[in-house]
Amino acid sequence: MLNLVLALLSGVVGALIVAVMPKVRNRIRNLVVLLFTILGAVFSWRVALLVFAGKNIKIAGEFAGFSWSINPDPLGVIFALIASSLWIFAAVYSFGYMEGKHNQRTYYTFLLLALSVTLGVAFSGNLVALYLFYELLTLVTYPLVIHERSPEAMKSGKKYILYSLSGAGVILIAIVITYSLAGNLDFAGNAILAGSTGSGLNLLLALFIIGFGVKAALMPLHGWLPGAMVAPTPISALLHAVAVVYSGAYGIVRVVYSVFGHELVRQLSFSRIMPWVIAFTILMGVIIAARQNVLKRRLAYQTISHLSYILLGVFTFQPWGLAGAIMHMISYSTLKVSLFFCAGIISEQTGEKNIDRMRGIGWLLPKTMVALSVAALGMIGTMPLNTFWGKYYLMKGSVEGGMWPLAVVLVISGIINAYCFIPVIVDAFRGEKVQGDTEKGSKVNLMLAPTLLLSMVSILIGLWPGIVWPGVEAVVNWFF
Amino acid sequence: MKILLEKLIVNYPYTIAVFLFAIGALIVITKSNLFKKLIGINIMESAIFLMFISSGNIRGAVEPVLNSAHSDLAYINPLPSALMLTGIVVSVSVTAFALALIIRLYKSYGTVDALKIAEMRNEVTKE
Amino acid sequence: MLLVILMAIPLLGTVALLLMRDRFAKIPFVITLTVFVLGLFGLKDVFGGIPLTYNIAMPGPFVLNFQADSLSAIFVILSTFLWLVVSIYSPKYMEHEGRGWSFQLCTMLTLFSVLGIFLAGNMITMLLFFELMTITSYFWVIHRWNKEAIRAGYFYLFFSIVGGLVVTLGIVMMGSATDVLPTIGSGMVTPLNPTLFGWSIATLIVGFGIKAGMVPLHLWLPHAHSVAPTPGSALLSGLIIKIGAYGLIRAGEFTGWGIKLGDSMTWLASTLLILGTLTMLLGVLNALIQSNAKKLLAYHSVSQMGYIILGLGVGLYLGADGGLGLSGAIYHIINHALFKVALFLGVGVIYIHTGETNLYKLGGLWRRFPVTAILMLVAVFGITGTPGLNGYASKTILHHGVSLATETGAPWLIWVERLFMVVGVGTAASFAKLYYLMFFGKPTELKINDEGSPKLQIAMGLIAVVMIGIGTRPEFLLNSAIAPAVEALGIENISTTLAHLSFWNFHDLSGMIITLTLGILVCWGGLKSGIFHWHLPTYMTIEGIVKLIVRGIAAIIQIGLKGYVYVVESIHHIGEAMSSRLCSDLRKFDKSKSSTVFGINLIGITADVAILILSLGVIIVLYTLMNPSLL
Amino acid sequence: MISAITTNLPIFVIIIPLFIAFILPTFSRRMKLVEGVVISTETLWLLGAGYLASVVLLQNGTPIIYNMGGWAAPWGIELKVDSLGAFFMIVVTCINLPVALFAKGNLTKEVGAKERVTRFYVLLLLLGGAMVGMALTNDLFNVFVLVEVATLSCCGLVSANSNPRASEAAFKYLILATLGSTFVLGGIGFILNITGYLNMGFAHQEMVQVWQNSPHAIWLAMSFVLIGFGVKSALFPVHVWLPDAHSNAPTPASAILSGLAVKGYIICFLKFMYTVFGQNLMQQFNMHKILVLAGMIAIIAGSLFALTQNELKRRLAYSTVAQIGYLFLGLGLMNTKGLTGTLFYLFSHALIKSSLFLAAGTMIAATGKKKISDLAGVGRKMPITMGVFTIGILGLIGIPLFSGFVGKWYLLLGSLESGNILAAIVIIVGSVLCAAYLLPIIRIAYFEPAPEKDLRDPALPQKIALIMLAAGVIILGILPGSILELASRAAAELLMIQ
Repeated sequence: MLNLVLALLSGVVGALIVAVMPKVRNRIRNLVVLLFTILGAVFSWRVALLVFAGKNIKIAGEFAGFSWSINPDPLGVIFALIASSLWIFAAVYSFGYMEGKHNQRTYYTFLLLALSVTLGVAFSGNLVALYLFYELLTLVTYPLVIHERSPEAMKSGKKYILYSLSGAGVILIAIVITYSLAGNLDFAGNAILAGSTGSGLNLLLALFIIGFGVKAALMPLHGWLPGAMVAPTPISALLHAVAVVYSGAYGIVRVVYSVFGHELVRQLSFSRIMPWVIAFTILMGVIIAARQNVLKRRLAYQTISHLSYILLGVFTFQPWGLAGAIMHMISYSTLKVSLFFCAGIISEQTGEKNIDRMRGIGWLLPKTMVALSVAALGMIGTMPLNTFWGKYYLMKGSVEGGMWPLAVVLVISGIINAYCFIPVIVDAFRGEKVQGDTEKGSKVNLMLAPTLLLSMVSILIGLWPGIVWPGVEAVVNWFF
Repeated sequence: MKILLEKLIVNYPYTIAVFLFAIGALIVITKSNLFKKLIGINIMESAIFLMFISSGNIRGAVEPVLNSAHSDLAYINPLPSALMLTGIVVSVSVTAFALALIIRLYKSYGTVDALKIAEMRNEVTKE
Repeated sequence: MLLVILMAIPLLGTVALLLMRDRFAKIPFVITLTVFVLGLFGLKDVFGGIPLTYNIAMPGPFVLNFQADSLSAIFVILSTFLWLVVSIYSPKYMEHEGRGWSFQLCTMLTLFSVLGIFLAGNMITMLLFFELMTITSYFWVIHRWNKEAIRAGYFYLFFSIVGGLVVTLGIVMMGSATDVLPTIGSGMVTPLNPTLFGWSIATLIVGFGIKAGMVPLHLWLPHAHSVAPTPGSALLSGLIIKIGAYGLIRAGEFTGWGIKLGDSMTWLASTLLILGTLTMLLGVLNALIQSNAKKLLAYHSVSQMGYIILGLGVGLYLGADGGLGLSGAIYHIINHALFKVALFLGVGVIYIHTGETNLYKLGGLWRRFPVTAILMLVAVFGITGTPGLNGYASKTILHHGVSLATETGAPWLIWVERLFMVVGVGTAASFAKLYYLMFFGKPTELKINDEGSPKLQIAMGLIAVVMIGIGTRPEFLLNSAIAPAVEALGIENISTTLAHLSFWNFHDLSGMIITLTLGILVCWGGLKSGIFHWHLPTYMTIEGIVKLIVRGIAAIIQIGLKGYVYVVESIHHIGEAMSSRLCSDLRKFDKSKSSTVFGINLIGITADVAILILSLGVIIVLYTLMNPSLL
Repeated sequence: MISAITTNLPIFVIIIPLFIAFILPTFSRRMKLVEGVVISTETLWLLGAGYLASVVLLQNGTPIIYNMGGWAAPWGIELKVDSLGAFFMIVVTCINLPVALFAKGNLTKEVGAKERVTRFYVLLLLLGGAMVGMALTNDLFNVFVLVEVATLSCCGLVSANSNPRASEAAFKYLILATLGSTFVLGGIGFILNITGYLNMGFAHQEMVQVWQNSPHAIWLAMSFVLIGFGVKSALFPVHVWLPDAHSNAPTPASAILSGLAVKGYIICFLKFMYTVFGQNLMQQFNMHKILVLAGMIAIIAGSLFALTQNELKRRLAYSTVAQIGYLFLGLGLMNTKGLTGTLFYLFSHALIKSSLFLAAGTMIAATGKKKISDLAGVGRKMPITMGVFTIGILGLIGIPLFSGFVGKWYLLLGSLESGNILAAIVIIVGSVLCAAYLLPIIRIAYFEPAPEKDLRDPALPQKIALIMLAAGVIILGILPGSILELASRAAAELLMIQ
């Protein structure tokens, strides 16, 4: 209980401290940021351990007649762990990346706030709390999206917030309908709508999925995501590859498994449309990605594709599929963040954003490009990396659910991913070897350290998925 | 058609009220002079008053006064008339207030023509 | 435990290399020798029929599982032997090529992953090392860092990764079809869902086929194998592509050689047969027209892989009677590994001295390099299947297998047998060409340097000895290693089948001699007529067709994307136009209030009153529409 | 003494503000005294209203009936403090106090002369008294008179500014509002003709029995009432006076106009519809459908109009038009949840809109510019003002934890209960549009470079007023408790009348 509260509060408290701190104290501020992100992670881990040990931690209350509850279950805990742990990496990376940039105070304040809100999304125990934090997440991350303050950033920010709020609005309708159908919004116990019947459920499911699909960047609701990449790289990495978009995917997992229950969703005809949408998103996302020349945009479209992997796992309604989804959630996050970090280092150190001009850049930034290669292989889903396991169980889930075309879609997506990334890696080491000090200095070190560490973590999990497996297993057992 | 016409003629106070109302509305709409607009409003209000009062009236009935000579006859309902007294007071106060406003507008624009005021205002905004 | 130690040694070598960057020359030799000796003696007992297993217990879904049955043992010993040979050869060669240290580094790592593949106890462990091997051997391919190398490397990496993905899919499907993922070496499995199982095998065949250079998935192979430094090419061609064959054998093992495939999947064996034949044929035809020695050898790798796939196809086709095809395939794997390495090494020797691999620029070198010439001759005889050398033995068994299939199977199989002979002729012709152009013919005008070292010849000699050994006593290897392996793979009656087999009968010998003679004649005719310079127009080659298909798909995707983008954008535009129109209209409505309707000037409050009365009218109309009964 | 006060409290809450309003001009020279009197009156008023509301709440729905002059209905005029009345009384007093506080020491700049300030207070108290009267009275004609009082006070408030545009807006407002009153009067006339009663309860009982005799007259009465109050409360197609009036009035006036004035007429309309005609008749004449439709149109159109505005106050004014749509939509839902939603949303919007207008006025006064694009960087220089503004915006969009969310939630529940998915969708679309036209203000104020100009938060009373309103928004969003209870009880009572 205390751990839970502390985990949720650490970000807020940190943000308050950062907000009132005088502007000049950059170094001290960085320490404070680091301290509070670590605190957030530590407390999330403690919550996680308790939850996995079978404890039911619950804070509940009421506001305005709505009973909200914060009641982490394994799924939420996994999301919280991913987010809070990666937050540390992003914070450290930011220290390097943001050095000498403007508006640092705003940046760190909202970074810390976003941590709390994300943890709130993860830990929320009923739809009211989930909706609340989901809405707040949009508002809290908005200043981070428009951090550059350029007209382009402003435009993207507008798009981001309108998409997100529209999505949240749709969710609100869906929640109201759910409430009037079931009179209960708690995730604990049986699925909220288990046992209901009626054709309206299809509409309800559609509303939920459209609502959360905005953040999960389900095509054709993905429009905000590529634009949101104007944010500073740590933000693109952390929020638009992980925290924010995961909150959408997480919401859909919740809807399918906690609100409807997979037995019910399986019977709904709408759930037969979803695999098509998901397959379309997976393929289209990566195909569009392959055509992008700006590295970050390519990564963004790829994010769209990969987020649908998670949804694919969800909509197989198989234990293995869900395991795959969770596994992919875990593993994809580490690699995508490291990929974005690499892109950030490249653009910071050489000013290069376009892929076709990155020829030979590997000689200047060897460590970065090695990390990028590792992450790129991960995107493809090759073996020694953790994403393999996600993909493997996703395929297993789809085949066992009788949806083998989805497995083929995953393979094709892997192939196009390879087409996307292998030239980047190969070209990076083209041409003459150049010596330079592009990869030296404390700024780069601060950026490189989390990047490389993430690559190592990915490889470690890839070689020994048993590290994260108990968590995945706990989620699957929770719902099946 | 005949019945309708008959109804209109029999209930002529109402018909007149409707006519008055329409005339008032027409004035408010078509005239650009603010005073005329105000008069239009007053005409419309009068139409309503007429309607009220005539609804209280019973043809052939007498005023509701105690110990009257015609106590065997039906009384006119005094309530609408009483109410309309208040109504007229209200209407007067509105008129007074509107007139005050017109004076202020005249002071600032030098005209009481809504058209010209609008033009002048638009010019000011454009600058 | 032994298995892990075997694998740990190359890793140790890697560490040693990293530590001693300046004095690394001896390390590979020491390491490979240790591995070889340890492997040879350690795995000897496996042929007795008791496999070794070792699990590294890791909690979680994935257990690193190792096993060594006789098939694994064959492959392990073969690969360590080849690595040993190459480690003798490569230090000298790499002095010429440059960047020896990094080459040795990936050689060590590749050995590690290759051992991992062969010793893997379950499919996922195998996949792990399979992917590792892809990455480490990628550095062989791009060793020269030039444009060609990087392009070839790109294709190599791309295809290998795609292969890995397809294999993953196959594993997944198999896991689903059999409930529990089968462990390697456990023999046939009983699937719950035979159709799915069959498709999983098909998927695995495609996946491993990419690695094995099976037509039409071979496109990456000739490029990758020819640009690598020669020791690398030798190992790539000699061993790495055999990993594909190894995978195919394992896949076949799971099906119990076709027994467990559902009735709907019987076409799989025939398809494999046809693909094997096509691979043979296309490989050899392409090889004939090559002028680059390394490319020629690389295409021959494709062709020889065709033999192996054909053998496996026969095995799958005949099921329990397919032992001949299977043992022929395994035998040919060993033999091809030996002579292909020897050939590459030989070409490498010439390359060191002349700096050239184009055959038409070489010639008359036998005087300068008699030892090399003789050793090369041995290797050439080997690959062409000359009696007395190892190629003869395996090709004969394969031929027997194919004949058996022809006798019992469908009528079209006769064409497979005929093409088998044609390929033999083609092989002979192309190697006659290679040997003639290299060592005889017009003496070369190139400057020849004296950078040689006896180590190069020693390495080749080692192989030649083994080749001759096998060639003269083909039954020894067959009975001591291959038969147990095939038996372990689930074909029980192999010993009896092999007991009836005799290599030295008139029919086979004469067939081979005729083939060779024909080959030499074709070569002579070809060189005279210049037909070897003739290239198919691009659109008729497999490359061309594949390119065309890929372009077509790309174009379709392009069109689709353009359409999608167009639709999205036009929706966006229309929306934007509409909303801006709406905005300006609304603004107009709000700001300027002067317009004329029915001759009445609507200004300011006039308009407002009009709206008021109008809306009353609208409400009344609405109401009457809703309640027609009241009218 | 105390019992005399408590028993007569229903009339006091109406009379005392009116009375104070009339004596204020006698000491109009002494500004401090005027302000002190007004604020203390407002405070006492709030206490009185709170007392009455708690009594009503504790009595479990039995209304307090007060007969003026001791004459019982239908002959006398009856004041009826039921849950609805108590609720609206709370709304009026809760908004009036901060607005009066805000005006303290601040208004002279805006309206010019000192006497005018006093007049402003007079009008403020008159408006408040009339509003409370409208909510409490049970007599139709009384409603008309009080509506007229309120209307005239509103016009006066608009024209408190000396600039000609304000006069023009006031004139426009006056003409239209008088037209509206005329319609209302016509409607009352019809009702009187049909039933012969002016007491709402008696009129209703009569009407239920005799309506079949003259359906056309009843329909005309209904539509006259609708159009009359529609004009006054700025329902979409007849909202045209609102943006001019609200954007040209002095800041506290626009706050009270947008926050309170339009709501009073809605409460009157509610009483006419539910207590005089009754829900059966409404259904009979499809009034509920018209209301929902009008509400939906108002939400969308008002939001679209707001989107196109460049001036801060005009945008807020159009936003009011959209929010009025929500209230009418809720009225048409004809179920407890919808009505509760309407009432609660009414309160929440009153708080939010007045805080928004006050904050906006402060910023406009500080920067001297009316355009939204001129607000760049204000958020950093005036943290409290902009903070309140932000809270208001979040509340208006309907972010949970702010009061707007609760209201919208009930409206959504209500519209789903009546099976009207379209209405639910429109409600959500309305909030998204609301975000679209309000969030850019936040963006500009916080994230664009600040001007060099010296900007500062206003003085203490203004700060307190702003914070009071913002606190109200948050408190209602988190602990709506008895207010929600009162609203839902009022809704239930209204629906009990057949």
